[in-house]
Amino acid sequence: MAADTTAARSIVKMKVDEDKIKTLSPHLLMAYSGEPGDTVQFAEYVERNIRLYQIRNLYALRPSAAASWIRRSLAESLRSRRPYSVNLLLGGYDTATHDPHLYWIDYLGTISEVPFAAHGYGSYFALSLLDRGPLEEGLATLKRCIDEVSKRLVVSPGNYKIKVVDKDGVREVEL
Amino acid sequence: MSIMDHNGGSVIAMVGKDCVAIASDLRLGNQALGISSNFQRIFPVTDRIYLGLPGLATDVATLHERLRFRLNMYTIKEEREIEPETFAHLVSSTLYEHRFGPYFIEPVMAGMSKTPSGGLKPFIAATDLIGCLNFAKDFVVAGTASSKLYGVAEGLWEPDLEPEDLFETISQTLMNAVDRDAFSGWGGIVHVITKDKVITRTLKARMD
Amino acid sequence: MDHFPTNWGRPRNDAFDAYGTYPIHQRPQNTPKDKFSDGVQRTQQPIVTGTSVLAIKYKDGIMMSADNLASYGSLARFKDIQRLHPVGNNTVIGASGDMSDFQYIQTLLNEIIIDEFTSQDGHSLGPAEIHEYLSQVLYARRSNMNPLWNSLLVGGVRDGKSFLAYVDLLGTTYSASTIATGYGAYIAQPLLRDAVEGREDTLTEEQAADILENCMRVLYYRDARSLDKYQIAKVTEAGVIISESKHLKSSWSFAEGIRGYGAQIQ
Amino acid sequence: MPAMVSSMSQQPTQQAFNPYTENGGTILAIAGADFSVIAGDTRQSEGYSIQTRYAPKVFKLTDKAVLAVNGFAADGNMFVKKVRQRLEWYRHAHAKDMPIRAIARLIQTMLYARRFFPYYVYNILGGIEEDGTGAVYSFDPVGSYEREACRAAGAAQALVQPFLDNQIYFKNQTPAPGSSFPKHLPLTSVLPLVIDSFTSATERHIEVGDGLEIYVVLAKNSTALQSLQSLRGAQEVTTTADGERVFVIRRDLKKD
Amino acid sequence: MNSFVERYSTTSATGQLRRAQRLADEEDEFSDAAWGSSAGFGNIVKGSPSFMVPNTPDPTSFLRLHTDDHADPSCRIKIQHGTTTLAFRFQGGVIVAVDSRATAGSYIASGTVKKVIEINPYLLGTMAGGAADCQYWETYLGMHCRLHELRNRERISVSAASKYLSNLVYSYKGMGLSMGTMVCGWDKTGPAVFYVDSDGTRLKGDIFSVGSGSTFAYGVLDQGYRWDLTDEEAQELGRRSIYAAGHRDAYSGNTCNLYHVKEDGWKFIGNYDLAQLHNQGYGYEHRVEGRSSANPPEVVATA
Amino acid sequence: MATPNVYRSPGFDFTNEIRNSFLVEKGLPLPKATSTGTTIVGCLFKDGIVLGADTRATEGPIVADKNCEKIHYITESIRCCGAGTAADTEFTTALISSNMELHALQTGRKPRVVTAMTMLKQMLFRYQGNIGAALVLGGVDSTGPHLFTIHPHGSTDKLPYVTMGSGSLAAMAVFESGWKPNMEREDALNLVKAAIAAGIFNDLGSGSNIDACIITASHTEMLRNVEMPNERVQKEKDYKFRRGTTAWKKEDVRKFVVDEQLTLIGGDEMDTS
Repeated sequence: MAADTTAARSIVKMKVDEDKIKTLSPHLLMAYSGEPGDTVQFAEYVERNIRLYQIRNLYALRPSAAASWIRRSLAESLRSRRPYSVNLLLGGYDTATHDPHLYWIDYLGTISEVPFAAHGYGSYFALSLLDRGPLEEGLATLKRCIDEVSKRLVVSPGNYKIKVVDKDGVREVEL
Repeated sequence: MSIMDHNGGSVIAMVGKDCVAIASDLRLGNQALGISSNFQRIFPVTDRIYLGLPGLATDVATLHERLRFRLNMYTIKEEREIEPETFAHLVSSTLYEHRFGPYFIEPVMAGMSKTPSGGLKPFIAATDLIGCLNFAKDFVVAGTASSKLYGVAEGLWEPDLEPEDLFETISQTLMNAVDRDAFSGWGGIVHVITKDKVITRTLKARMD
Repeated sequence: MDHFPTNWGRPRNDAFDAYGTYPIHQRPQNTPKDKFSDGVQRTQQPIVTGTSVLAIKYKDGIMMSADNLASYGSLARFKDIQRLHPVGNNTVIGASGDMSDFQYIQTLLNEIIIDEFTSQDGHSLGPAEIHEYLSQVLYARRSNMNPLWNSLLVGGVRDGKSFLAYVDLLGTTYSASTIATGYGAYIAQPLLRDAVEGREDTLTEEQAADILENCMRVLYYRDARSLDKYQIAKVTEAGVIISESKHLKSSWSFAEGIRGYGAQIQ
Repeated sequence: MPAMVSSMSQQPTQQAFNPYTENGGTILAIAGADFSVIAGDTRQSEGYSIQTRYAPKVFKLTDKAVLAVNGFAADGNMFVKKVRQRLEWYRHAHAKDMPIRAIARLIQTMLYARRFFPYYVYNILGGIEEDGTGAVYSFDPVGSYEREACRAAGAAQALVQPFLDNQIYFKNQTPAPGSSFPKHLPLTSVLPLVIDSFTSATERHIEVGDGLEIYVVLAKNSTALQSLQSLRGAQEVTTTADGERVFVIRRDLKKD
Repeated sequence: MNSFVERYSTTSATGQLRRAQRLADEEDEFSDAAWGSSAGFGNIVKGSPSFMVPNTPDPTSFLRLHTDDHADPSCRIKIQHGTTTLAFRFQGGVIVAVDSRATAGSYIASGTVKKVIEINPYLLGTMAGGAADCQYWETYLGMHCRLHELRNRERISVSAASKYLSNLVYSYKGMGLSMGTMVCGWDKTGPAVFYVDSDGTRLKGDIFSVGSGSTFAYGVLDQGYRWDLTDEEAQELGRRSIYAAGHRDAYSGNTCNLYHVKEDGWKFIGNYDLAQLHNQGYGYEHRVEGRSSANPPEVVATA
Repeated sequence: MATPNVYRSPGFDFTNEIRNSFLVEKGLPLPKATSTGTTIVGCLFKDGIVLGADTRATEGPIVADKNCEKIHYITESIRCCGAGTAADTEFTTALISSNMELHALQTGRKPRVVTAMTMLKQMLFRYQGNIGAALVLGGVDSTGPHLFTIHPHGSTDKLPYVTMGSGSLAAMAVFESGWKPNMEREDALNLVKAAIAAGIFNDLGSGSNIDACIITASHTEMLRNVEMPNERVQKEKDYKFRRGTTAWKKEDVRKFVVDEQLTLIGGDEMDTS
C-alpha cells in the first residue's frame, strides 16, 4: 500500500512540459512551487547537495534526514538578503524501515510530516477530497484531485506530471 | 493577523501537588487553512523538563534545534543535567539575544526541580518573545488562544491537585479555550510530570 | 466584497492585485498599522484651550474648581478666563477643552434657561436636566462628525440631592463623587478619590476647599498648561457661588538643592 | 437608488476626528429554565484611566427584559435610551409590554439602521419569553442576533465565554457512566458561576473590576424565588405586582 | 451654522421641536414611521428603510477603518462573519447545508449560528459574509415575498425573490455590505437555486458553495454529485461537504444544519455536531485506523 | 553543509532581522512584547532612599503576571526599578549589575550610584531608545543617597522624589502633596506605599501588590509584597472535575523508576569482610 502518501504533483506555467518534480535520490522526490527562478535554483541546490552526500557516504540520506536538511537550508536562506521563496513537498520511501514519508515544507521553513499534502491554490480544493481518506488507490484519488482543481480553479493548470516513489524507486506514471 | 497567528497553536502549563502538567493543541495551520493535525510543539528537554513552543512553526523547529544544541553544550561542560530554573534562563537569554529580530515564539516550560533537601518541587515558567521570564505559582499560558486560556484557567485552576485531577483540569482548560479560538485546536496533547513518571495523553477533541 | 477564500466576505481592498498572481498565498494587506489609534488626534482641532477642571461632592453639595488660563498651543494666551459657568439657580458647569466651543455652549444654555423661564410653567432646569441636554447636544455633534471639543463637568444640588457628572466631545457620560478632566484625571483624580470617596456626607466646606486647593497646587506643579490663579464654585441648596480668583501659594525651594541631572555635584 | 441613503447635512468636516472610543468592561447573560441572569461589571475606563467605578451597563427595560450594553459608553447609553423610547411608544400603542422576542427584533433593526455608521455597542438581551422560559439574545454591533443559553461580551469576552462553555454547556466533558448533564442549571449554581466568571476576569483583564451588578429575571411562579430571597444583598426592582420579578444583586470586585 | 433669522423667529412648539431635533437628534424622519409595533420596517410603504451615513468625505473608508478586522486586526468594532454554506439541486429537490460558526477576528463568537434563514415555507436563504447583512436583508425579503403573495395571489418565484434581493443589495454596492447568499426554493418551475451576493451578482445554477470554506466543500461536493442522487445520498453529501470545510477551514465548523427543499416546502433534516461526525467515521484517522502504509518486505518464512 | 557556530560573540544577534522585515513586507505585522504599564517610584528620606513598585505585568489589556518583581538588584546598596518593555528592563539591569560587580572588583571599592547611572544611560543612549527601559535608580554610596530616573533614550534626571511608568502621574501627585525633606524612615515608607497604591488603584496598567525597598548607608531592606491589597477572594464554587471527565485516545507512561525485582540467589549473606 503505497497509496496517497507517495504522490506528488506539479503545476505547469510558462512551458507545458516543465518537470517540477526533482528526483533527489533513488527513493526521494521533491515537488516545488513558488517564485519562478527561486524554485529551480533551490531545487538544483538541494539536488546537488543530496547527491554529494550520497557520493561521499555511499548511501543516500533517509527521507527524514533529507527533510530536516532541506528545511534548515530554507530557514537559513530566509535569513539572508535574498531568500528563496519556495514551497516544497518531499516524498520518500525509507528503505531501512520500509515505510513511506511525506513532508510539507513551506517557504518559511515550516515542516510537518503529513499523510497527504498540497501547495498552492489547488490545495483549497484537493485537501478536503484527501481528507475523505483512502477510498481507492492513491492514483485514482490523485486523479480526482486533479479533476477537481481543473474544474474549479480559475487559472487551472493544463498538464500534470506524476511520479511515484516506492520500494522499487522512482517512476513516472501517466493517468 | 500578526505573525504569531500565522500557524496558530497554544500551550498551557499548570502546577499541581508534586506534579506539573503541560499541554498544547496539535494544529499546524497556514492562516485559516489547516495543514497538519499532528504537529508537536512540546518537546522533552530532560527527563523532568518539558518545553512548549507556540508561535511561528518554522521558529519552533529552529529554536528547538538551537536550544537542544545549547543544552547539550551545557550538559557536556557541566557534566550534569540542567535544572529547570537554569534552563528557563537559558531560553530567556537565547531569546533576548534576538531582541532586535526576534523568534516568534513564546516558550512555556514545565518541570520538576530539585530542592536542596533532595526532593522535587514543581516548576513552571513562560517568557514572551524576547525572553521576559514569568515564574508563576499557578499556571502560565501562551499562543493564539492565550486570552481564552487565561480566562478558563483562572476559573478552573485550584491549588494542590493530584496528577489525575491536574490532568482533568488542564485538559478541560485547553480544550474549552481552543474551541473558542479559530487558529488553535485540532486535537490536544497533555504531559503530566510527576516525581517518578511522565504520563502523556492524546486528547479526543473537536476537529474543526 | 472579497471572494478570495482566506479573506472571504471582507470588504474588498482594491489597492492590490485581485486575481492573486502573487506567488505565495499570503496576500499583502496594505494596512498593517493600528489605524484606530492613529485616527485619534484629539489635539488637532481645539485652538484656545483650557486645562483641567476638578469637582467633588461634599456635605452640602458640590464644589468645583478650575484655573483662569486659556492657552493658545503652548502659549499662555488669556490669563483671566472664567471656566466655571453658572446655569440656572442650582447648577454650575466647568469646561476644559476649546474655549470658543465652550462659549457657544454657554449661549445654548442661556437660551434654554430663558425658554424655560418664559414658559413660566413652574418648572426649572436642574443639574440632571442640564447634563442630559448637554450630553444630547455633544453626542449629536459627534454623530455629525462635528464635535464640540470640550470635556464638561456638570454639578449641582436639587431637592437635597447633589449631582455631579461628566460629558465630553464624544458624548461619553458618567458620574462619580469626584471627577477631574484633562490632566486632572491623571494627577488630581487619585488625590481626590483618596480624600473624598466614602466621606461625601461628612466633608465640610473648608475641608473640601482645602482638598481642591491642594489638587490645584499639584496640578500647577505638574501641568505645564496650568496657572496658579483659580476659582472655586460652590453649589449648595442655597444656590451657586463662584469665588473670586484665588492665588495658589507654591514652593520651588527644593530645586536649589539639586545640581545637574546626573554626575554633577557642584 | 441613491435616495435610499439619507445622508446627513453636507458640511465640510475635519477628518482626523474619531467618533469612537472604548470604555472597557464586560457583560454576560445566562438563561435558565424559568429565569435569566444578566450581569455586568461597573467600571468605565478609557485608556489606562478609570473614569468611574460605578457606571451601570445593565438596564431594566421591562419587568421581563433586561438589556446589557458594552463597548463605547456614549453609544450604549444613547442606544438604551432609544430602545426605551420605542418600548414606551409600544406600551402606549398596545397597552402591554413588548414581548422579549419582539424586543430582540426591534434591537436588530435599530442597530442595522446604523449599518454604515455603527453603534460600537455589544448588546445582550436577557429575560423571560412569553412561554415562561428564560431567554438570552446576543447581538453584534450591526444587529446580527441569535437566541442562546449563555453569552459573554465585551473586553473580557474571550476570557469568560470558554469558561461558561465548559460550566454551562458542559462542553468537552464526558458525563459519569450512567448519568447525563442537566440541560438547565438551577439559579443556585448559576449565580456562583457568574460571580466566579467576573472575579476571574478581574484577575486577568485590566479593564474589568470595581463592582458587579447582577440582574435576575424570574418567570411567574419561578421555583428559584426562595433561593434568591435568602441571598445576601438581593434587592427587588419589579414594577408590577403580578408577573415576572426582577432582582438586582450587587457585589464588589477588585479595584486595581 | 444656522441662520439667525430662523433661529429666533420660530417660537412655536413645532419650531422648538425642530430646533431641538436639529441639535440633539440624528435619526431624522425615521422615528414617526416606526411608531407602534411596525418597528424598523414601518416605512415599508415608502420603499426601503433609510440608513444613517457618517458625515465624512468617504463613508466607505470610514466604515472599513472601524470594522474591517481582516485588514486591521486591531479595529474595535468586530462584525461577526459567517462562513461555509452550500446548496445544490438534484432530482429530489434542493439540499441546503451550512456550518454554524461565526468568527469575530480569531475569536469564535458563536458556534450555534443559524445560517439558514427561513424566508417562508418554500424559500430558504443562506448566510455567508456579514451575519447582520444577511439576516436583515433576507428578513426584509421575506416581507416582500409575503406582500407579493398578497398582491398577486400566488407565491413568488425563486427567481423573482432572488432578483429582488439582488436589486436591493446592488443599490448599496461599494458601501461595505458583505453578503453571499443562496436563495433556494421550489416554485412552478421546480427546485431552484440562485446565488446572490453584495456585488450584485445573481446566478442560477445547480451547485453553489459560498464562504471561506467553500473550496473545501466544492472538493467533496463535485466529486460526489450526480443529478440522480437519492434523498439520503444527497443529504449525506451535503453533510460530508460541510464536515470537510469545517475540518480544514479555521473560520468554519461547530455544527452542520441541513435542510431539504421539496415540492411541499422545506424540511429541517437535522443539526449535526461536526465533532460527533468526525468520531463517527468522517475523520481521516478513523478511516485509516489500523491500516498502515508501511511496506516491509515479506519475511521469507523458510522453515 | 553549514557548521553551527559554537562560540558566538556576545551581544545581540541580528540574524532574524532580515527575515522579519521580509515578513512585515508580506503584510504580517510584528507582535509586541510584554510591557509593563507600571508604577515605580523612589524618594529620598533622612537616611537614604525608599524605592517602590507595583507587581503587575501586562500584555495589552491582559495581565501576564500578577506578582512580578520590578525592583532589580544592582549592587547591595543600589537597586533599580524598571518600567517599559519587561525583558529590556530585566536584561539591562542584569547586565549593569554584573558590570558593577566587575567594576567593584577591579577598583576594590564600594561602587557608586552615579557609576551605575552612567553605565545605564550610556548603554540606553547607544541603542537610541530601541531598548525600551524606563528606570528609577536609587542607592546609597560613600557620597550619600542618590536617586535618578533614566529614560529609554538615555536622558537622566536627579530629583528628591521620582516616579515612572503609566501610573507615574498618580504617584507623583501623592509625592507632590506629601513629600517633605528629611522625612523619617516610617513616613517615607508610608508615602511610597501611598504613591504606589495611587498607581495601583487609579491606573489600569498597574496593580496587585506593593513592593518596597529601603536603602540606607548600612543596610538594604527589600520588602517584597509589603502590602497585598488585592488578594483574590475565595471562589464561590469548587471546580474539581470528576476523574474521567476528559476523553483521551492514547496514553503513554514513561516511568523513571524501573520496577526491579531483586531475587537473591542462594541463601548466603553477602560477604562483607
